[in-house]
Amino acid sequence: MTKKKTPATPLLDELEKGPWPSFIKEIKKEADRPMVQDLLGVLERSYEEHIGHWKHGGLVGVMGYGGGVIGRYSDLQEEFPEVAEFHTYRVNQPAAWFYTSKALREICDIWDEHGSGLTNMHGSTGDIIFLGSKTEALEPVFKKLTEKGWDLGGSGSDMRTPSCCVGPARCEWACYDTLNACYDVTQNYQDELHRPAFPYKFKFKFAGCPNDCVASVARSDMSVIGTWKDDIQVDQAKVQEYAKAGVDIQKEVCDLCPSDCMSWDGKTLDIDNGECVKCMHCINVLSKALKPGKERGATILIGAKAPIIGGALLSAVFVPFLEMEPPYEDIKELAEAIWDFWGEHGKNRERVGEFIQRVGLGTFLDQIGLDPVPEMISHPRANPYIFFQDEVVEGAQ
Amino acid sequence: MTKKKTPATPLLDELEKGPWPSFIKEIKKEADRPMVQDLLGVLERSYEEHIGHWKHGGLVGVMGYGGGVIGRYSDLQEEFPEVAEFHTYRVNQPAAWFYTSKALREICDIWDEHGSGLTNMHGSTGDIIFLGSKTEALEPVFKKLTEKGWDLGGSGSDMRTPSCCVGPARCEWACYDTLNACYDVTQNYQDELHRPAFPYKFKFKFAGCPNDCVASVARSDMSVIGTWKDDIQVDQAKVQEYAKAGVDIQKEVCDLCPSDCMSWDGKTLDIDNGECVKCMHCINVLSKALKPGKERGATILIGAKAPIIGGALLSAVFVPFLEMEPPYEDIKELAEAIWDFWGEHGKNRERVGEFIQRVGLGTFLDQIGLDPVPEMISHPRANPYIFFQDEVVEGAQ
Amino acid sequence: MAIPDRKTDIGPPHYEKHLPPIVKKNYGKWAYHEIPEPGVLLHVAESGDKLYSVRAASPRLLAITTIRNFADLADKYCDGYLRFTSRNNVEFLLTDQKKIEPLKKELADLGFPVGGMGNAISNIVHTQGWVHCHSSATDASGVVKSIMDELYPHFVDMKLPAKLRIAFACCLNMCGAVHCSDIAVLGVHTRPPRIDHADVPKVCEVPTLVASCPTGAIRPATVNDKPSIEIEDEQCMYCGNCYTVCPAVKINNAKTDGISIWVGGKVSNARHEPMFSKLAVPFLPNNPPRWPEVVSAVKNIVEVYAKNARKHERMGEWIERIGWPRFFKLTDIPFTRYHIDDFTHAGETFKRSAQLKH
Amino acid sequence: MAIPDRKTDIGPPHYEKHLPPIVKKNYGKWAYHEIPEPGVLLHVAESGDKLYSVRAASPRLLAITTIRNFADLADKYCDGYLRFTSRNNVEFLLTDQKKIEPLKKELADLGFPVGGMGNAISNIVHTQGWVHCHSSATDASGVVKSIMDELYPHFVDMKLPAKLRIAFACCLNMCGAVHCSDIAVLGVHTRPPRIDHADVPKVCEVPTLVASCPTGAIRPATVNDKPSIEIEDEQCMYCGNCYTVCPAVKINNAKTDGISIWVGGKVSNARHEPMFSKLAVPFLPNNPPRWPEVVSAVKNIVEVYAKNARKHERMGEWIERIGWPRFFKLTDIPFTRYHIDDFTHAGETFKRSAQLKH
Ligand code: SRM
Ligand code: SRM
Ligand code: SRM
Ligand code: SRM
Ligand code: SF4
Ligand code: SF4
Ligand code: SF4
Ligand code: SF4
Ligand code: SF4
Ligand code: SF4
Ligand code: SF4
Ligand code: SF4
Repeated sequence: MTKKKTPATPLLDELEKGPWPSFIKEIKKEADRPMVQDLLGVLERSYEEHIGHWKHGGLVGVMGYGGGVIGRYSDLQEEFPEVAEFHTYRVNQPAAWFYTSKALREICDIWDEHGSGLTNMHGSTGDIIFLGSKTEALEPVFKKLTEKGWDLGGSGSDMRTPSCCVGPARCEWACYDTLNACYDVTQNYQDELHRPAFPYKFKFKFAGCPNDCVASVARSDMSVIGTWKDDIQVDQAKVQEYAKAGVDIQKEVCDLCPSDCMSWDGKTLDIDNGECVKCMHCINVLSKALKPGKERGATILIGAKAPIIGGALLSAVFVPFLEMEPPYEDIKELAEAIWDFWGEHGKNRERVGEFIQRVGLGTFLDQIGLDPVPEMISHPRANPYIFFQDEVVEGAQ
Repeated sequence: MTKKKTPATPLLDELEKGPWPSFIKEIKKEADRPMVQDLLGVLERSYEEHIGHWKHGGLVGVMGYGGGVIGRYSDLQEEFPEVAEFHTYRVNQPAAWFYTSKALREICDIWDEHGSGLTNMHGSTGDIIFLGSKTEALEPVFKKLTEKGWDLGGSGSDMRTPSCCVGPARCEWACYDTLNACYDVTQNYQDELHRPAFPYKFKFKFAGCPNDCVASVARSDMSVIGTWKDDIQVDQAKVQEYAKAGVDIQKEVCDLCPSDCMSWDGKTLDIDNGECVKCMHCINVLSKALKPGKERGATILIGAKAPIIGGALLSAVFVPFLEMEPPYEDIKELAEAIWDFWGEHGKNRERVGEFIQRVGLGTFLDQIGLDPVPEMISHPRANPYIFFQDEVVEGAQ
Repeated sequence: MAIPDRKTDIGPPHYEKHLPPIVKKNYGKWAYHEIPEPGVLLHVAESGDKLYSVRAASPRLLAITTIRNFADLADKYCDGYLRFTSRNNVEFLLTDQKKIEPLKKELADLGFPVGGMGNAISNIVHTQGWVHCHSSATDASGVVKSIMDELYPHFVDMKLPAKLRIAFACCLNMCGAVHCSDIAVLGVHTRPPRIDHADVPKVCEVPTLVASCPTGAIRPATVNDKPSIEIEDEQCMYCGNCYTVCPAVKINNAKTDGISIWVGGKVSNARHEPMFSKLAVPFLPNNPPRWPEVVSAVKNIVEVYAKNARKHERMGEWIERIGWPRFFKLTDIPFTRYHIDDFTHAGETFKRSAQLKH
Repeated sequence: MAIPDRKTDIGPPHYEKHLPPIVKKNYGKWAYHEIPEPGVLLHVAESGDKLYSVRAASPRLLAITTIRNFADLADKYCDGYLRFTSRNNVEFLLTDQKKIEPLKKELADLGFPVGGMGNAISNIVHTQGWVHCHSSATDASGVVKSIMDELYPHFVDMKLPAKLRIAFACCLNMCGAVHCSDIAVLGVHTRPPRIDHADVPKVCEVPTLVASCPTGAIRPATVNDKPSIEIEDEQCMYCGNCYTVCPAVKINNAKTDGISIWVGGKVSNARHEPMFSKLAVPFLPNNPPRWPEVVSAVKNIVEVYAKNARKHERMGEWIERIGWPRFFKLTDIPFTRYHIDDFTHAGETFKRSAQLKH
């Protein structure tokens, strides 16, 4: 490689100051590479001009895959030829982002050899992002990755890389095995992950309990959120210890319970479990004394997405409670039923959450083969514009 | 009048039984009139066939007015010629529906002479409804009514008959004079009431306090709901009397306060008035001890309506607090500004609540000349689809 | 625009002419009220004056004979003063406590029970039905009478957790505050309108008609060489708006019209903000003269509410506390696809959280 | 479809290969946790085993040099095991409590502070910005760095009423859970795109382009005898969706792109159901390299929240309790027409009740 000179970056240099770790320092750590020098040049230019200098161009990727690589080109190619092509890979992370130092070094070595040496750990969907690759490097990197046991994640209108919270690996509240479910689903749908064939993207996220530490309810088409059915496990002695240690049980716990189902007489914390909505708050505050119940599983919610195009959506309840045992047949059946129906009738760039709103949840359930239950709604319809089916009205012709 | 025979009405007769006052008995009280006999005949037929037998036809009314009469025709004219024409008048009720026996008899006498002798006391908008008039009777009835000091109310795309709660006439909570405001507005807009010139109907309702005993928030385009600004007046001694008499102040009052701004130590009821949302609950329960504050006025809300066409709406806050002194200039200015803008740009059959949603509340406020305040919304927008105006962004071209 | 020789635009009589002297004297100066017994409201003025209002039920559809009876009673018991309420009851305004009982007796003899106050079921706000309206999917007064005969004990008593407001409308136009009632009983059409193609060109404007449909189900079409319309049945949700603008498009249907029931609305600002009523029972048949299915469905909801709600809790507040799944369980009403909104803001009604009772 | 001679569709490595022995042993059998000090999480297993997680800040954009540093630290202090979090922090997984301090020291020397736990501000979830994305209305990492330098004390401490999650996205595509964050910082375009009419026929399909616009602002048009489009400026709200489907329609604008701030969202089900963030500040200019207006606006909101919210109250819960009018008053943020929704469900955001503080 020809050694270029790192450009002067007075504006960017400002961002090396201050206590928070600096991405400019990070970039400069790899600034012996011409590509990174040009990146700094382009970026400094953006800081001067208040505008980005990237554009999309033709689709690029690795053979046989439709997803996993985002093509990116500079619009200042003459000046900064080394970033004329500056694509990213999405490398599928291990579930819950656990790494051995060895694995990390493997990845670094591959990227050292072929790319910018810059990454995102991690992308917002969860992938390891290799930031800045020329088109010619795509295949070699892919080959080395798979040789070492790594594969690409999703992009485009495919199943996107599933992700999950740390769950049973390190959290006492996990109501199912998030890592296993995430891994299993990812492996099971390799074709859907790598070869876009849906109307638009489809994301899975697995959270072990209603705290939802992967924000699944906000950003996955299928949100799998752990929960339980039976009574919260209470160790009254430990509750008293909290009280003695200064926790105001009434104010900090009972008064904040959204279903107002707890009472505390100074000695015993009483929970009306039939009314509990499994919000986690009391368990969060009294972590040593309280635990989710023993009959565990997950609530399946569908349809979260960012605003484009009809406005952002949170996921909505689809199956109030599902047992979560490998091989997760129920989840897979549901997902496949959705993909079938949405795949056939969804419009281009229509997320499943928008699709459901367009066709109506009632119709959607019919097609998927689920019965409507009141848990799916925050309240029944207020408008009287009901589409009646023939069988409802006796005597209908 | 030729005396016809009252038809056999075995089905309707069933509805003469039971403890609740019977409308069939009422109809039969006037059954010496052929028109009423035919009404019973038509109605029995409907009960047999499970379908109504009325149709709309040409517009009918009194000279010079476009509203106040609803034209109605039977679709069984051959069989029931006396109800071939069966129109209703809407006679503008006195504010808060107070009557002297003399006034009631005046009305009855006019209706006795020219119509079915049947009424609704009152129609859902508030009018006295004369039920069942032939076309030829419209003018004479109108003449007699006005001679006695009565006039018609609204119908069609006009200002509809305003109505109000009993307010200061009999209620200790009235925060302004609902009867006076209602009367004043009605008189001031006689032309708007009688001669439809709006895109669609426009209803006023005046409620003296947030209890809203005329359901103004649900069914008026302009809802004027009394409220106050300063502290709730509390007579602590009387609060204690309630407590002694068995009212659980904590549970029945403090715990149900929507802004959670009350506390009760067994002796003093403490209200954090700055947080109070003027819901009336505490005052309702402790009526002898609590009263609205002294700085009184009204909240003006806009846009309630039934579902046709875009779905039902409740009124939305337009002016959080307005003093309500005669001659109510502010209310009138607001109403007229609304009528101007909506009158010019509203679509046919588009209520003002729908119109605001179509043009955007921001634009609407601009046109009316009101500043946006956060009291108008339950929360700011969550979607990022903002229409920016040029002045906001410095340097905009 | 006034026409000579007739008075016009005089407006209603001034309310002051109709106010009893005690009201005039204490106007705006009432101190407090009590409900000494069901149907009797006592207002005490700052002056110490006492006004007793005796509230009698009314079928709303009143014969002038009855109105004259009321006038006579008013003369006899309260110097000729009375009023009607916003829910169509009649109120006699007495200053002499001793006259209450005799008045109640006479009212009872005439068939007009007193009540509807405090934590009770007051009169059902309602509409025209088969008595007068062309759009109605059912009768109004008949259904109301049938329901109130059954709920009568809740009118004359005050044993409910809170006020319970029932409203009735005979079609989706909802003439009344039906959409915000504790219980709303609503006539519904359930089939697309039938088109009288011969009449369309005579009585309607096709573009207006096309524009009237909120779901865009109506398209212009030429039938028998004449301009008419066609309706895409699958897109029609039977709102009847096309019928309102064009009588040749007939929405009424003897076989398939019926009644739906909605719950949990309110309009007062007390405690909870005003709320819409939500669908409880999508469809019950028209079964005159007594609509037994409707009556028992309403009664069931009232009784379950009465048994389970806390003091001061309106229907909607109670349901919000226990949650809709529990409401359907307790009332034993089947939950169906019709309960799930599929109109413009449908998505806003989906449960977008894992907060659930299992 | 797999191509011979290359491995494909093998998926990610099995997570078990990456789990430290203590995790494997106690998998699913953790008893409770504590936060003994900021940035250090102690998980105690039912077996009694103790796992210390030390959480270090990360700029997310990491050089392989740094990742190798982390690998070295992991080898030195925790047998080579570490993980990243869902907010892009890095966590070292220790079994030996005594190693915490030396590790923290080495991290500090490398420039990676520990914290972000408990009632703190954790890492800002963010996106590409000018480093990589074509749609961005602003830079991502630069704004994030500027904000976190200022809010740093809230990362290393745990003195807030509750967790405070900040997210950043550089355009309306919102790559991240930006729309449900306590504070969301969002790049916005504020002018309609400019059309490169020469390029349109080359790189885009006109019908797709027309269909891409949510407000219907795009219409097909013939420009210089070639098929292109025109944009009705008044209908455009700068979402950039047209640009996503057609690069010839340029949304980026150096002069008018900028930043908006949104508040009160959350995703956890704890106490309050998940909520969207709502608009607080509609527009602030792009002012690199330090975006002082944005930094001080965010800081102001954080400080007002920190001072006024009750314990356990997330931003949105606090605002819901005090009401939006009070929020605008306390933060001194002007309320404008832009705060009022005017998109599809706008009417659902109007205040439809008289419950107000005056
Ligand atoms: C790399 C990443 C941001 C990051 O810095 O982390 C990213 C980057 C892009 N996203 Fe994203 N999205 C990324 C996670 C997300 C997320 C978060 C998530 O998945 O949890 C969302 C919100 C959740 C969701 O799916 O709705 C997200 C919502 C979008 C959208 C809007 C989708 C919508 O339905 O509203 C678009 C627009 C589109 O699809 O055309 C988009 C489009 C894009 C594109 C491909 C831009 C485009 O127009 O083609 C960006 C490429 C940037 C670049 O140059 O590298 N990206 N995008 C994230 C993926 C990394 C990874 O694989 O781990
Ligand atoms: C008589 C009355 C019902 C009653 O029995 O009391 C009534 C009767 C009719 N209403 Fe109404 N409305 C009556 C109060 C209401 C109310 C309640 C109110 O005013 O407080 C509403 C709901 C509030 C509102 O305004 O939205 C109401 C909402 C409608 C609607 C739907 C309007 C909408 O914007 O959604 C229509 C349909 C229309 O305007 O075409 C409507 C249309 C009608 C028509 C004129 C039917 C039509 O299609 O032409 C009915 C004539 C019935 C007849 O044959 O007599 N009526 N209508 C009420 C008027 C009496 C009076 O003047 O006192
Ligand atoms: C007479 C009347 C006003 C009028 O101008 O005609 C009236 C009169 C009174 N109302 Fe009302 N309300 C009247 C219709 C209403 C309505 C409108 C409606 O029902 O359509 C409402 C709103 C109902 C709703 O939210 O759906 C209404 C909501 C209230 C409330 C709030 C109840 C609640 O907790 O939600 C109170 C306070 C209370 O009862 O403690 C109240 C209280 C009162 C008081 C106690 C006010 C007073 O001090 O005089 C009056 C006697 C109440 C009673 O009957 O128990 N009034 N009241 C109306 C009687 C109708 C009837 O015949 O039954
Ligand atoms: C490590 C991580 C999961 C992972 O797989 O990476 C994690 C780990 C824990 N979370 Fe979390 N949460 C993590 C992201 C989240 C997210 C997602 C996000 O921020 O995007 C949420 C949802 C945030 C929201 O609502 O907007 C989240 C909402 C919670 C909550 C609920 C907080 C609340 O009151 O709303 C708890 C309970 C608590 O803290 O008491 C919780 C509690 C915990 C506990 C105590 C669980 C446990 O027993 O191990 C862990 C340490 C918490 C801490 O850092 O204070 N975790 N947690 C994530 C750390 C991110 C970071 O680097 O800061
Ligand atoms: S979502 Fe629940 S199980 Fe998963 S890490 Fe968070 S608190 Fe633990
Ligand atoms: S989990 Fe939530 S709803 Fe259930 S008892 Fe605890 S605080 Fe209440
Ligand atoms: S609205 Fe208020 S002022 Fe009017 S009657 Fe009802 S309680 Fe009294
Ligand atoms: S009026 Fe309502 S909000 Fe105000 S203190 Fe009384 S109960 Fe609370
Ligand atoms: S609700 Fe419908 S049918 Fe009943 S009176 Fe009103 S418009 Fe007529
Ligand atoms: S009934 Fe309503 S939905 Fe059906 S065609 Fe007529 S206007 Fe359209
Ligand atoms: S938020 Fe927009 S600009 Fe930023 S990475 Fe995502 S698509 Fe690109
Ligand atoms: S930026 Fe959005 S609103 Fe504007 S023209 Fe493009 S797609 Fe339409």
